[in-house]
Amino acid sequence: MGKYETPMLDELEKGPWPSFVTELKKATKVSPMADDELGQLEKSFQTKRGYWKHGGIVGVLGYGGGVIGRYSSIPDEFPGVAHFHTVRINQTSGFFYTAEALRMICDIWDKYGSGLTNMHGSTGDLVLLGTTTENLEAIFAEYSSRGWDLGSSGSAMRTPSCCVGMGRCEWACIDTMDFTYHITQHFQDEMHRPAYPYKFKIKTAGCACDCVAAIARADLSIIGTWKDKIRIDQAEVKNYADKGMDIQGEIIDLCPTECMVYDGGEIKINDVECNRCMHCIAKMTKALRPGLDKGATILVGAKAPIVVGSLLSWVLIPFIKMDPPYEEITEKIEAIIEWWDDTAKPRERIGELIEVKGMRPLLEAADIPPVPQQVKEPRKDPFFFWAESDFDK
Amino acid sequence: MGKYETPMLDELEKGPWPSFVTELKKATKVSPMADDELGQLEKSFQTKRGYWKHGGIVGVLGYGGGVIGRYSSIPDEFPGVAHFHTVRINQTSGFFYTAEALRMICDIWDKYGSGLTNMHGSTGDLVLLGTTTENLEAIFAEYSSRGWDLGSSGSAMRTPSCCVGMGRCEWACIDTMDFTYHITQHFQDEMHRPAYPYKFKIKTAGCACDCVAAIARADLSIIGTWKDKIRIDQAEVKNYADKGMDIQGEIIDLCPTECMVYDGGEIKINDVECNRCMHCIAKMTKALRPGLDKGATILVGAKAPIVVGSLLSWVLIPFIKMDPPYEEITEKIEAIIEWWDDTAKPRERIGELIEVKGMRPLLEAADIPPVPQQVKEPRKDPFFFWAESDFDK
Amino acid sequence: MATLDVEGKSYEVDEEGYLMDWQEWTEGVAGAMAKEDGLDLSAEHWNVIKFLRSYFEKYQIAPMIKILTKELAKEYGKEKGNTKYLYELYPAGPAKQACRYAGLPKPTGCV
Amino acid sequence: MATLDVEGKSYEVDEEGYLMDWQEWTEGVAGAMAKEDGLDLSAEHWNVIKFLRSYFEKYQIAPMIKILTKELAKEYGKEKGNTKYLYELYPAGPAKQACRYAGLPKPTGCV
Amino acid sequence: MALPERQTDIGPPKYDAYLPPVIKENYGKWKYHEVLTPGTMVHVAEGGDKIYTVRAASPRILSTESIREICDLSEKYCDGYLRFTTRNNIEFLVSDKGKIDPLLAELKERKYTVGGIGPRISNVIHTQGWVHCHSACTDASGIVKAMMDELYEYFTTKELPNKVRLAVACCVNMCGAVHCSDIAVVAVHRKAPTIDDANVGKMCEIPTTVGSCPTSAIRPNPKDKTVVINEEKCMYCGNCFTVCPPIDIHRPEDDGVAIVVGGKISSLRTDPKFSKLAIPFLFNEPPRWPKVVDAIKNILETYAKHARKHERVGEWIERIGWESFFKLTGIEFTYQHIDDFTFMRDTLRTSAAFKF
Amino acid sequence: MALPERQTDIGPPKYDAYLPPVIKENYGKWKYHEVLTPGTMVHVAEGGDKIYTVRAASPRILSTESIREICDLSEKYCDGYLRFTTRNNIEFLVSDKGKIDPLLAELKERKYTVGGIGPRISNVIHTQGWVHCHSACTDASGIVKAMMDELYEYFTTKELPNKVRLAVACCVNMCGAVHCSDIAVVAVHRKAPTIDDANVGKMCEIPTTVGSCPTSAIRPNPKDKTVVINEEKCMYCGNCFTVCPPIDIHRPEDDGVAIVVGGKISSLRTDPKFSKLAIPFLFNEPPRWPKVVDAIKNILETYAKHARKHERVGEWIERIGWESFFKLTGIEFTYQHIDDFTFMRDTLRTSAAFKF
Ligand code: SRM
Ligand code: SRM
Ligand code: SRM
Ligand code: SRM
Ligand code: SF4
Ligand code: SF4
Ligand code: SF4
Ligand code: SF4
Ligand code: SF4
Ligand code: SF4
Ligand code: SF4
Ligand code: SF4
Repeated sequence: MGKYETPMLDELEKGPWPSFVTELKKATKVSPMADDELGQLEKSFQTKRGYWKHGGIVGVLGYGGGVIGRYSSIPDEFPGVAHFHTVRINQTSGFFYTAEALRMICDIWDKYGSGLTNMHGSTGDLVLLGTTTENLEAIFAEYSSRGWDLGSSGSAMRTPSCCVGMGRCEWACIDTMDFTYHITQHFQDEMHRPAYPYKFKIKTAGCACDCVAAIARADLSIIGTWKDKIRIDQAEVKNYADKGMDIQGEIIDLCPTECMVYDGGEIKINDVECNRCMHCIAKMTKALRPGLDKGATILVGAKAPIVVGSLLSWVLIPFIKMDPPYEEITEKIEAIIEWWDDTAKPRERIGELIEVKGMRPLLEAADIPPVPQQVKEPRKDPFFFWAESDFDK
Repeated sequence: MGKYETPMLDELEKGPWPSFVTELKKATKVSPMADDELGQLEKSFQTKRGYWKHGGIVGVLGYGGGVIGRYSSIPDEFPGVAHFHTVRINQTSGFFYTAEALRMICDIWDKYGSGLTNMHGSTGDLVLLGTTTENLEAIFAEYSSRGWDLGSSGSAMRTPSCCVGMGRCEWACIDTMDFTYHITQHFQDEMHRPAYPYKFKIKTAGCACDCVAAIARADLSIIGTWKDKIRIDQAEVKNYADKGMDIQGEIIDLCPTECMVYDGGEIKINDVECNRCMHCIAKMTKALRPGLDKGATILVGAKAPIVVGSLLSWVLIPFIKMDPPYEEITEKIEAIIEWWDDTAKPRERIGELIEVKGMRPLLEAADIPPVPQQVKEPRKDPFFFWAESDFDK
Repeated sequence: MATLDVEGKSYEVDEEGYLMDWQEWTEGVAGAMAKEDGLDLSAEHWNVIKFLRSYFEKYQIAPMIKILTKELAKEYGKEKGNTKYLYELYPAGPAKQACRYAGLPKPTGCV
Repeated sequence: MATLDVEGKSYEVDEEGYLMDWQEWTEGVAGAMAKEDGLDLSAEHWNVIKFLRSYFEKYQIAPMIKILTKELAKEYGKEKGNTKYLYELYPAGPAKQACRYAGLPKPTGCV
Repeated sequence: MALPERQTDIGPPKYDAYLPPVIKENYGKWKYHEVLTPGTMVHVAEGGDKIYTVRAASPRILSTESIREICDLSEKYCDGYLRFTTRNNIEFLVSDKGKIDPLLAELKERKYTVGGIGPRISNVIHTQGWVHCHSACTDASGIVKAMMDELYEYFTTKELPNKVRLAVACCVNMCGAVHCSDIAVVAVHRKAPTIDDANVGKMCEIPTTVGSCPTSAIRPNPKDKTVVINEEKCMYCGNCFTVCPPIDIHRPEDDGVAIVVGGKISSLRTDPKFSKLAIPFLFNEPPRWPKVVDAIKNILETYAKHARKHERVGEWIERIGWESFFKLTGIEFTYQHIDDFTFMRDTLRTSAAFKF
Repeated sequence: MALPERQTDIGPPKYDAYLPPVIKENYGKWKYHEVLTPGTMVHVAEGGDKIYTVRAASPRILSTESIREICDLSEKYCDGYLRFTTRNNIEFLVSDKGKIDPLLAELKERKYTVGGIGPRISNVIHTQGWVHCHSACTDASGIVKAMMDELYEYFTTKELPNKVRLAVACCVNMCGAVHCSDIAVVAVHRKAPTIDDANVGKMCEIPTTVGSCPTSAIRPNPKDKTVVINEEKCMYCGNCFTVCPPIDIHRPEDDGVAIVVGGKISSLRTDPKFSKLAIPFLFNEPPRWPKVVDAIKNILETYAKHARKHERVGEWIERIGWESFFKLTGIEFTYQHIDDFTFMRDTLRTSAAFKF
């Protein structure tokens, strides 16, 4: 038994699903902080409330973010978590690691922290869970000297994140991992020294499956796609049929644009009508593949519900090429952020700002033409603005 | 040629569609007002702007509405339309007339007015177009003594209106004409003596075809429907097939709930899944008929775009019986209006008020339970209110 | 422009007799307008006019009819808190007569 | 509750050294906090503190960093209008050091 | 001449006095109907009785002379019974089958336009325009006449995939069903109103004026007893003009009309839909508004060509996507199309799936 | 002990150092994949090279001890290569086919949970909860553990019509993808916050606090240097609490969770969708939240029973209609379900067509 009795938490060691309680207990071997974390958590379970204070402002010299200050509101009862800050380590693109790298990360963490981690945080960071203020500089020195930097927090560019993409996926239309590496490097200053009106997140998915939830969880969502035709391997179509797939029912009938036909032998696609939703490709991966003229759709604005309800990102640029050195896309992103940075009120995300200002000022600032692809449908009311410039045309 | 030259309007006497200009010219035989109306209109066509002042406040004693005051802004140029008020005569339910009645209406109008009418106004009234203030009392006395009353205007119950319904339509699930007569009589005081925060319109359609645009143009929209099963005459189904109708493509495939099957012989409907959209019935009128347990759906809130964009009516009561003497429905309508009347700001329509207050206060005031039929989908954000009364449950 | 002459002073009114400037109103204006309509202004008439006037001065808008009737009910008894009573006093209606006598701007829209 | 002692007076501060009541602030408080951090407050440091303080007193909110940098650029030259300069002055960052020295409420949320 | 004695609050006459006997007898007992020609249909009652309807177009503005002519016709062929439709057409209610052809013949002779029944264009819902409304920023009757001359055959003969409901509103008050029409015209301004400051304080309810603005562009200026409009925020709806006469929104040289499409009222197959913006602006060009007429015809014929049977305009567009609508019609997409008002959040595209 | 020299702004290490050789060689050249079992799949490159993936569940909170164990396994079977997924699963990247079975065997022995690939439940996106966040109004890890114990087989073996993405957020800040999940839990308060007036003026930015309220329920009280909350307007979001520590929203006896359903992120077939409210409130019942778990299981199994192949939860519900969803699941419909916030206008039903 640990330092505290934890009957309720113990209950959660039962059952087949891996138990976070077991992890907490394992960590007690590394650090007494984990004991107090367990104890305080048990108390939360008993009383149905948390015992943490509002986030603190702690960090490392020269950076304005990357560490979340956390203090127990009952430190006398649980002194081990009086300070219990988290350190956000910038994960690798695609969350790829070697055993060696992870062990190094563990070694340092055991030395200075609770022995607990989140692999990974929702934004993408490798989160080290629980340390004290005095250890922060050491932790940073140890990691950074070994090539690992802090992720982000505060009103800053947040740690960009992406799906596995070309690393292990046949549908990746863009190199999500490389681009994420590029953009992370590009925005180092903006990540580490918060100077934006509020947080700004970039997530990059290789295709419309959106395996990194870019469209729902990033202010700037990049989603790979193609402009030309779906590649079809008719022999494989036949194979699927032979194996008993109901191609008509599972594929053709579910195509949202009704642009496919199947005559029992071959699949034909009217690519002009295809909206590249990925359904047919995803369900017939051997037979159908994205086209070859690849690039990405850029969307903006997703966020969680506070203040005026959740937003999904809105299409801004229907198609843009995404080849290294990523000049055009980087410029566009900068223009988008600059407009937001110059215009937003404090704590106003870009999606909220667009709701206030409309799309036009952003389109103009980033030099993006209005196109029907940006809307599900045109406006309904007969109220709309005219600029003097519209009259010249 | 008339009193004025009207080259532009004359242009609109050409072409096959019946010409309103011809009507204006015909009316000049009745009244010199029509001459000036023509002249002023020609000027509008020339200069691309109207020449009417803001609506005036004219009327008949004891009534606060029913007449729209209208004055020319250039009376010196067109003295015949210095006053050019319209009189709203409450139309019959379903717009049924006899030649005798219409002639009577014309006779009186020729005596006191311009000889011009709108058959009918958008709200439903029989609109008499153009008279002077001094004639109003006489006009009212003439019509009312013959059994015809004024319609409505101002912040009042507006002239209710309906589709032809049981008068000449096999799909009428409710007696739109009789109910409209009933409700018009019921609200005589509220129609003639404006005392509401703003206008309130009631329109009644016999089925989901909504041939009176109730759902788009009435604060309270009543739409007939049924609760039981669609009646099917399989022999007629066969007839349609024999005559070459593509039943699968035109009916089954377009059924929005996919609740129909056709085996080449008979149509079967899974009525629990049917949303009573009327498509199959409308397109196979001989074979399919609404069920027998009939009543109506009550919706509220439709209006034109000012101030915050157009609204379509929202479902309030999914099903209510609509049999004479219409007690329950009349009570509900009164409760709905009472809530609005008590709560709204000036110039606030009921749809706008609901947008501000939410549906709950109205549901509570009118004693209507919350049901899924009231929404297309439940709320998206996690922000919602609780009343003390909810906690008791 | 039409005018209304009251005690030697002449007031601009529109084609329907509404004052062109609500600020110019005097009790005499109300009296003169009523006279034109052949109406004798009783104390009950004045109650309505005064309420309209004071409400407008306070809020710069005309009260909704229901506010007017509620006020009448409160001040002078329930039987006076309805449109029927108002139309008895002002047969041409509160907008056309009472507001006009009270010098309020002509109600717009919503016809 | 932790305290900060300045010139004989003791100020309540939270676990991170932020004043518990921004109204109690004095220049001495800033000096004492800086001393704890081993920082010598130069005129340039004071420029930042004073701007923060006056902005807060005017608007009751801390300025966004970009407002602060714009102000610095305007007042003291373009080369000082950036975060780099701010972090040179306050290595632990404007939120953690400058706002704290200026006695502003601890920034919340958004971490 | 003494006036007859007035009555109040009697309401309209009861409808049943105006129903032809066959309708009275079969009221609520109709079994089915058949469309016989684009302008005639028959309704058959449970018991087999029939009522024939002959529908003729009306310009809605009718002179008493024309109404009398219609009365004459109805007496000659329908025992004096007739009705109007909710779209302002005239319906002759013929009980005697044998009278249909003679009626049609006389209608033809007298140049009536018969049609509008079934999957085609019917009459155009429209409003007062310059004929009677102070708010009008175009003439409704004029546009209707110009467009129906051009679309005439779609009323009288040609078939479309389904009904196509047209409407014209002469200002954004939209006294028609423009906001839910298949194709509709709505007149719009493009410049902020001007204010006659001297009169605002005298003639307007200032709080009402301030509150009338959908975009909060108006604020009071108590010093000068007037209001001030922030032109940046104004989107020219004219509501301030409606409530405050010294505010003027009319600017003939900048006014015109917008064209909206894809609305629907019935619940058949798909939910009722609002109309959406197709063309943000075309100048007023009386008397025949050629650009407006062309634009409508283009949209209508593109629909006729591409839609499937029973598809309404809005259903067709939703199936193919608005991207395709703009492509097929060749209409330019502009900043104005992108919603920045109450439906913005839900109409911006939140999906990676769309057509190029 | 001297610390090594710190570096700044170096960013993360470049990913390519961590890619197994077969991935490096075939980077961007994958041709197709096959799901072999619920926990294994193979990706095949253009040239025929293969990489096998074995996916194991993780509680996301991992001790360094467990990470070391995972490292050991990856060295033993994958040359030390591994990755995590965007849903926090562990993926062993096996280059040598022969090592799959031994790896699976050892995973089994060590009680790892293998699965989550293909049309089934994968790991649950969740947030800090009482483990680390001051804002938490439930414990995320606790609920996840309780529900996944119950839904275990839907991760390891059972197939569903399509992927079902679960999420848990411990407050309405929603640091997960709750707002677009097939089925998700979000913790909510039900009473307005209390204010420690004495400290607001000292510790808070009052304009920020006033501005933080989505419903404008907060107004300043300058006299007492604090703010006042209009409880009628408050819907308990806690945003004021986030920006102003002396405001407290926690009320253990009234707090709990809501369940939302039908969200979706991918653009396949249908647009991404927001989750919608299914159950407005269930009390916190640690340690196993039985009512929450039952409710989720009920929704999941109703979906499993009625949905068609490839239909996501939201697609299924949209096909059958929300009326049917409430009927089939037996969930009660309440006032809370009716939107009165930003999407109200578009989510109230504007059609006569619906199911009873
Ligand atoms: C750690 C993490 C949750 C997790 O368990 O994974 C997290 C934790 C917190 N988030 Fe978050 N957010 C985390 C990802 C997110 C996401 C998801 C994402 O980034 O993909 C969102 C939703 C997307 C978005 O950005 O809108 C998210 C939306 C919020 C919000 C609401 C922001 C908004 O604009 O609505 C807040 C509130 C705030 O900023 O004040 C917030 C605030 C917080 C705070 C700082 C609470 C606070 O108000 O002080 C939490 C600190 C918890 C703690 O003590 O550890 N967190 N937060 C995630 C970051 C880890 C990482 O760096 O990888
Ligand atoms: C005559 C008529 C148009 C027609 O040509 O048929 C009409 C004419 C006017 N309408 Fe209307 N409305 C007429 C039906 C409608 C309808 C349609 C309906 O009732 O089905 C609507 C849209 C539905 C609705 O109520 O929202 C309509 C929405 C408006 C509005 C906008 C109201 C709103 O809440 O957004 C106004 C503006 C106002 O009330 O100030 C308005 C105002 C007006 C005014 C009074 C203009 C004004 O501001 O003073 C127009 C007087 C024109 C004139 O001088 O003759 N009219 N008005 C219709 C009434 C005839 C009748 O009684 O049968
Ligand atoms: C006469 C009239 C009712 C009245 O009380 O006056 C009427 C009468 C009939 N309508 Fe209608 N509708 C009438 C206005 C409407 C309206 C209102 C409007 O247009 O403003 C609508 C809603 C339009 C919309 O959805 O935007 C309307 C939507 C329908 C529909 C639904 C069509 C659809 O597929 O969406 C049907 C069913 C059909 O056509 O198959 C229908 C069917 C019918 C039937 C067949 C009903 C019947 O069995 O008698 C009648 C003859 C149809 C025809 O004209 O083709 N009626 N009908 C109206 C004639 C207007 C006119 O002069 O053209
Ligand atoms: C490994 C991972 C990417 C990564 O960088 O980590 C991944 C990998 C794959 N996804 Fe994914 N998806 C991953 C998260 C997601 C997410 C994000 C999320 O869940 O938060 C989504 C969006 C979910 C949503 O729509 O709500 C996602 C929606 C899809 C879909 C779309 C399914 C649909 O029909 O809507 C597919 C296609 C399919 O399954 O047919 C897909 C297909 C795939 C394929 C088959 C792609 C491929 O060819 O390699 C991969 C294996 C599928 C599998 O797990 O069944 N992946 N996938 C993520 C695994 C998470 C996990 O541990 O389970
Ligand atoms: S988003 Fe597309 S490219 Fe990326 S992992 Fe998922 S399926 Fe592959
Ligand atoms: S990607 Fe989607 S739209 Fe395109 S053919 Fe495949 S299923 Fe159809
Ligand atoms: S609404 Fe229905 S009942 Fe009324 S006329 Fe139209 S089809 Fe007939
Ligand atoms: S009424 Fe509509 S939903 Fe019902 S069976 Fe017919 S087509 Fe289907
Ligand atoms: S739409 Fe506008 S201009 Fe036309 S009648 Fe109605 S209020 Fe007048
Ligand atoms: S025209 Fe409309 S938007 Fe412009 S100021 Fe007037 S009310 Fe406001
Ligand atoms: S969802 Fe709320 S409680 Fe949970 S981690 Fe995020 S901010 Fe904290
Ligand atoms: S909890 Fe939310 S809604 Fe309530 S007062 Fe605070 S910010 Fe406003």
